[in-house]
Amino acid sequence: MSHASFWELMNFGPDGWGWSMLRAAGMTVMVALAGFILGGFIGTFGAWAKIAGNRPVRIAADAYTTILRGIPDLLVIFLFYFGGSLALSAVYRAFGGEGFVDFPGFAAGAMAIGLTSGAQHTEVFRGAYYAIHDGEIEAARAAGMTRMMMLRRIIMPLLLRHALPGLGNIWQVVLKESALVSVTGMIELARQAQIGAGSTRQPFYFFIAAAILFLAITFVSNRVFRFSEAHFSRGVRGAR
Amino acid sequence: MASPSMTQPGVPDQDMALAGPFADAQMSDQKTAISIRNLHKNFGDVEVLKGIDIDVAEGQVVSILGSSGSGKSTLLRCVNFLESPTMGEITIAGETIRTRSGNNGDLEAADMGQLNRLRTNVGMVFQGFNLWSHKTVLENVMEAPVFVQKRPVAECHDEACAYLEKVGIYEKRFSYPAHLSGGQQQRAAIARSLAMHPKVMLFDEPTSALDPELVGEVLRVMRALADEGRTMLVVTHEMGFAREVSNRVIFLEQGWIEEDGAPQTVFGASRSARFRQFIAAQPH
Amino acid sequence: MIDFPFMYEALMRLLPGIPMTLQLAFIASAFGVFFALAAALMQLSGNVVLRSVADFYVFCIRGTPLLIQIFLIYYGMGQFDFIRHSFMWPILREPYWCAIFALMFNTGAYGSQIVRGGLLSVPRGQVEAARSCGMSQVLIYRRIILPLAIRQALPAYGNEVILLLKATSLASIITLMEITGLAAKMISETYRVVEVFLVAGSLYLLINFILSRGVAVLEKRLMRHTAAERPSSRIAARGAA
Amino acid sequence: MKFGKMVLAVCMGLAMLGQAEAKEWKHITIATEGAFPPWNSTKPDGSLEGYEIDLYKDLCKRMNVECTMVTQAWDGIIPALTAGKFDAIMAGMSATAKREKIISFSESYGTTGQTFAVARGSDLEKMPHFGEVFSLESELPQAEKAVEDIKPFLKGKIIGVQTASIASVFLDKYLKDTAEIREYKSTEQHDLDLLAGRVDVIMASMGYLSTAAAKEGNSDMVVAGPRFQRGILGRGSSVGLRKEDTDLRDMFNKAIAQAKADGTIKKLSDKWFGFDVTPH
Repeated sequence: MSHASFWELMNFGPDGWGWSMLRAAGMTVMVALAGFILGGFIGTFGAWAKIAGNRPVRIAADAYTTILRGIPDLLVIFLFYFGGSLALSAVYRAFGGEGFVDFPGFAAGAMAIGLTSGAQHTEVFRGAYYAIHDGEIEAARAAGMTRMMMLRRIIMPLLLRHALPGLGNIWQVVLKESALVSVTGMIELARQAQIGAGSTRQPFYFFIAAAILFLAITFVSNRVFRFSEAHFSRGVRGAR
Repeated sequence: MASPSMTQPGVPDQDMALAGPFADAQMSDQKTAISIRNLHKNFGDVEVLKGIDIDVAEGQVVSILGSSGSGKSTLLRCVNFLESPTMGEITIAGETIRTRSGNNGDLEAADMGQLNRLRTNVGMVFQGFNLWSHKTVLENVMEAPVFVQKRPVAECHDEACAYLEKVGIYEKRFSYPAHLSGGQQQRAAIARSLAMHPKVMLFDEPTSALDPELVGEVLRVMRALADEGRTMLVVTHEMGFAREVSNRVIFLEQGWIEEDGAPQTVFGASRSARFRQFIAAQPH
Repeated sequence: MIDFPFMYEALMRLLPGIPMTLQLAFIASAFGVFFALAAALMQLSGNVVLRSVADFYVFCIRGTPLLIQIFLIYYGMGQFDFIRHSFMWPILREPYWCAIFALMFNTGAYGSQIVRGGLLSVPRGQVEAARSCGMSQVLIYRRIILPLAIRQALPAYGNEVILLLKATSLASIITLMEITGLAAKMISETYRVVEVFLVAGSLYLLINFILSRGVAVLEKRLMRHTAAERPSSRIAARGAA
Repeated sequence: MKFGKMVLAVCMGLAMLGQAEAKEWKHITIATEGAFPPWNSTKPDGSLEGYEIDLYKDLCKRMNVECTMVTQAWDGIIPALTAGKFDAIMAGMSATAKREKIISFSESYGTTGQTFAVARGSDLEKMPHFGEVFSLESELPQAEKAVEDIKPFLKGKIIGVQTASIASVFLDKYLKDTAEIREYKSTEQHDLDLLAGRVDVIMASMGYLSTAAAKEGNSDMVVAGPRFQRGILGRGSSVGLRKEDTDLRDMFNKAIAQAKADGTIKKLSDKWFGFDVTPH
C-alpha cells in the first residue's frame, strides 16, 4: 500500500514531516525536563521525609512511593490529567472563583511525570544520602559548621555525586514516559508519529523516525550525564 | 638453578606406605602419577615459570615451597589447566594433555573432553575452599561423581557420607557452606575432591585462609590422607607439614626449581643459600 | 462525594481484565527471560560481533519508549506486503501476540542487564572448582553458574516483572481488553474518569503487592544458603561445632 | 528558603493559568480530534483543516467571540470538557441520548450516517442495501431487517470501530454476538488494520469513510453495506457543551441556524464531503 519513501516523508519541505517531527522531539525534551525537575523537588522532599520526618510524615512518604511504583504510569497520567483539573477547579471555587481553572496539557503532562518520577527521585536521594560516610559529616561538625553550612558545603555536593548515576537512570525513564503524555493530546514525538502514520498510512516510517529521534536524545543525554558524573567524581577525588 | 638431576624423585627410602581403604595408589612399583615437562608460563611480559620439570611418583607427597610470587600456585594451577601454560607438557596417569596454540599465545587444550576426563583424576583443594555456595555440603560432595562421572546416585551418596565421616563433618552434611567455619569448609572441600577417586590431589595453600586455631583440623585430615599413601602435591606455608608429612620438598624461586629432595636432606643441609634464607625467615 | 455503588460496578467490570493482564505479563516474562539470558551471554562473550549485536539490541530497546515499540511492531510491521504474506503473519496479525512480542523484547533488554549482573557476581573460585572437577562448560553453566546467577538476580528480576506488569497497560492501545483497556471502555461509556481509574489503580496495586510477596517468598527459599538469612541454622552450626 | 519560594511561584503560576471565564463569553476554546477527516484533520505542519475548522471560524464570527481550537484525543474528549479543559467540542461528535446525560449539545451542523467499509475484493463488498439509508427512528423495522440481512456476511468476522463512538454503540446493540468487535483509539488506526488485514470490516461515519477511501494509499478500501442514522446514532454532529453553559448553547444554536439558513453549511459540506450534510 505504500509508495512514498522514508526520505520523501521526512523531508523538510512544505509537504514533509521533518520539521513537525523535530518540533515534537523538542516538545518531548521540554515536557520530560519539566517533569524531571519537578520530580527532583518532590524527591528532595520525599527523601527528607523518609530520612528525617516523624512517623506520620514517613508513612505518608512510604505510601506515596509504594503506590506510584505499583500502578501503571499511564493511569497516573490519565488520573492527573482529568483529576487535576477537577481538583484545581474545586480549590479555585472554594476561594471564591467562578467557572473552571484551565489546566494545560503541558502542565498536566509535566506534573504527572513529576509525580511518578518523584517516587524514584526519593529513593535515589535517600540512597545517596546514606552513601555519605558519617565521618564526613562528623568532620564537618567538628570543624564548627552550622547545619545550613554543612548541608550546603558538604552534604549537597556529596549527595549529588552519589545520586548522579541514579538520576541518569531516572532521566531515561522520564524521557520515555513522556511518550505516554500523548494521551493528553499534547503533541510530542509519539503523538506526532501517530498523527503522521494516520495521515499518510505509512506507520512504519513514522514510528521508526520517532524511535531514532528518541535514541538520539538518549544518546546525547547519556553523554551529558557521563560527562557530569566524571566531573563531579573528579572534583571530589582531587580534594582528597 | 634446577639441574636435570633434581627432577628425579630422589627419595626411594621413603617409598611408603600403608594403603588406606580409599587409596587408589598401587604400592607395587613406582609408577609416575604426574609428569610436568618444560613448563613455561608468562603473564604478559612477566615470566612466572621458566621451564619446570617434575615427575611425581604414585604415593609421593610433595610439598611445594616458595616465597610469594615465586610461581608455586601458578605451577599447581597449570597441572589441571586452570591456568593455560605458555609452553610445556603435562602428563597425568600416563596420558598427556593434548594441546594447541590458543589466541593469546598460551596453550589451550585441544580436546576438552580429554581434559575434563583427566581433570577427574586430579582433585584440587583451593585456598578459598570454593565450595558451591548454593548447594549443601553433601550436594557439593556428590556433584561431580553424579554429574561428571555419572555414577549411580545411591552409591555416590553412601560414598559421600563415608568421606564426610572421614573428614569429620558428617553431621554437617545438610548445612550450606556459609553456615560452616573455614576449617569445616576446607574439610568439606577435601571430601569433595576425594569423591572423584582422584589419582592425584592438588592442594593450593589449603590452610592460608584459615584462622590459626582452625589450621590444625585441616592438617590432620591431610596427614591422614598422606598416611593412606595418596599422591599429593601441596603448595603450602606450613613448614611442619612439609618437614614431617611430605616425603619430597620442592622449593621454587623466581620461576625455577631451586631445591628438590627429601625433607631431611633439604631442611638439614640445603645447598641453596636462598632456601636457607627462606627457612630462616619463616615464623616458628 | 465518593460513589461506592459505582466503584463496585467498576470493580465488577474490570475484574475480567485481570486474566489478560496476568497472561501478558507472565507469558512475556517467561519468553523474555531467554532473550535476557541470550543477550547477557552475548554481551559477556569474547566475540565482538555477538557483543555488538546484543549491545545494539539493548541500546535500542532501552532508548525508546515501549509505546513506540508497540506501535512499530503492530502498525509498522503491517505496512509491508512482504510481512503480510510471510509465515509470520498469522501470529503478527493478532494484537495479542504483537503485545507479547513487544513486551518480550522490552523485558529481554532490561532483564539482560540484571542477568549480566548476576552472571558477573558468580565467584570465580566456584567456577574454577567446577572446572577442576572436570565439568564441561555446559555442565558448569547448568549446575553452578546459572543457579548462582539466578539467586543473585532474583530480587532485581522480581522488580522487572512488576515493571512489566505495569507496562501491560499499554496493550490497551492495540485493542486488547486488559484492565486498562476495560477501564478506558468504561470511561468512554460513563465519562467518570477518576472513579474508574481509582479502581483500576487499586487492582494493579493489589496484583503487584501479591507479586512482590511471592518474589520475597521465593527469594527466601532460594537464599537458604546465605548465612544472614537463617540465624537458626547458624546457631545450629555453632552448637554442633 | 529557595524551595518555599519555588512552591509559591508554582502555585501563583497555576492560579494565573486559570482565569475563570466571565459570564459573558468573549473567548471560547473549542476542542477537536484532528484525526477524523474530512470533519477535522491535522496537516504535516501541525495545523488543522477540515469542515469543522472552517465552520467554527464562521460560527465564532457570527457569535462575535474570539475562538481558539485545540486538539484532544477522542476517548478523553468528554471527560476533558467536563473537567473544564475547554468550553466546546466540535469533533464530528453526534448528539446521542447517552452523551446527553453528561453534556449538552447544540443543534446539529451535519449528518452523514454510519456505514461500513471493507477491503476491495472481499466477499463483504457484496453486502446488500448498499447506498440505502435507514433511520433507526422512523424506519426502525426496515433498519432492523437490513441488519438481519447483513448478519450472514459478518458472521465470525472482525469489525473495527472507534472506542466511544456511536458506531460502537450500534455494534454493541446489533452485532455483538455475530462478529468480534475490536475497539480502536482513533479511526485512522482501524483503517490501518483494515488495510493490513487484521480486521474484515470497519464501521464509521459515511462522511469519514468516503473521504478515507478516496485518499491516496487507501485504494483497497471500499464503502459497503447499508447506512444507518438517527435513533441510537443520535441526531447528527453537534457542538458538545457543558450542561451549565446554557447561554453558550443558545449562542451556538443561533449561529448554526443562521449558517444553515444562508447556505454556509451547504457550501462548506460540498467543499469537504462532496455532498450536502446539512441536517433537516
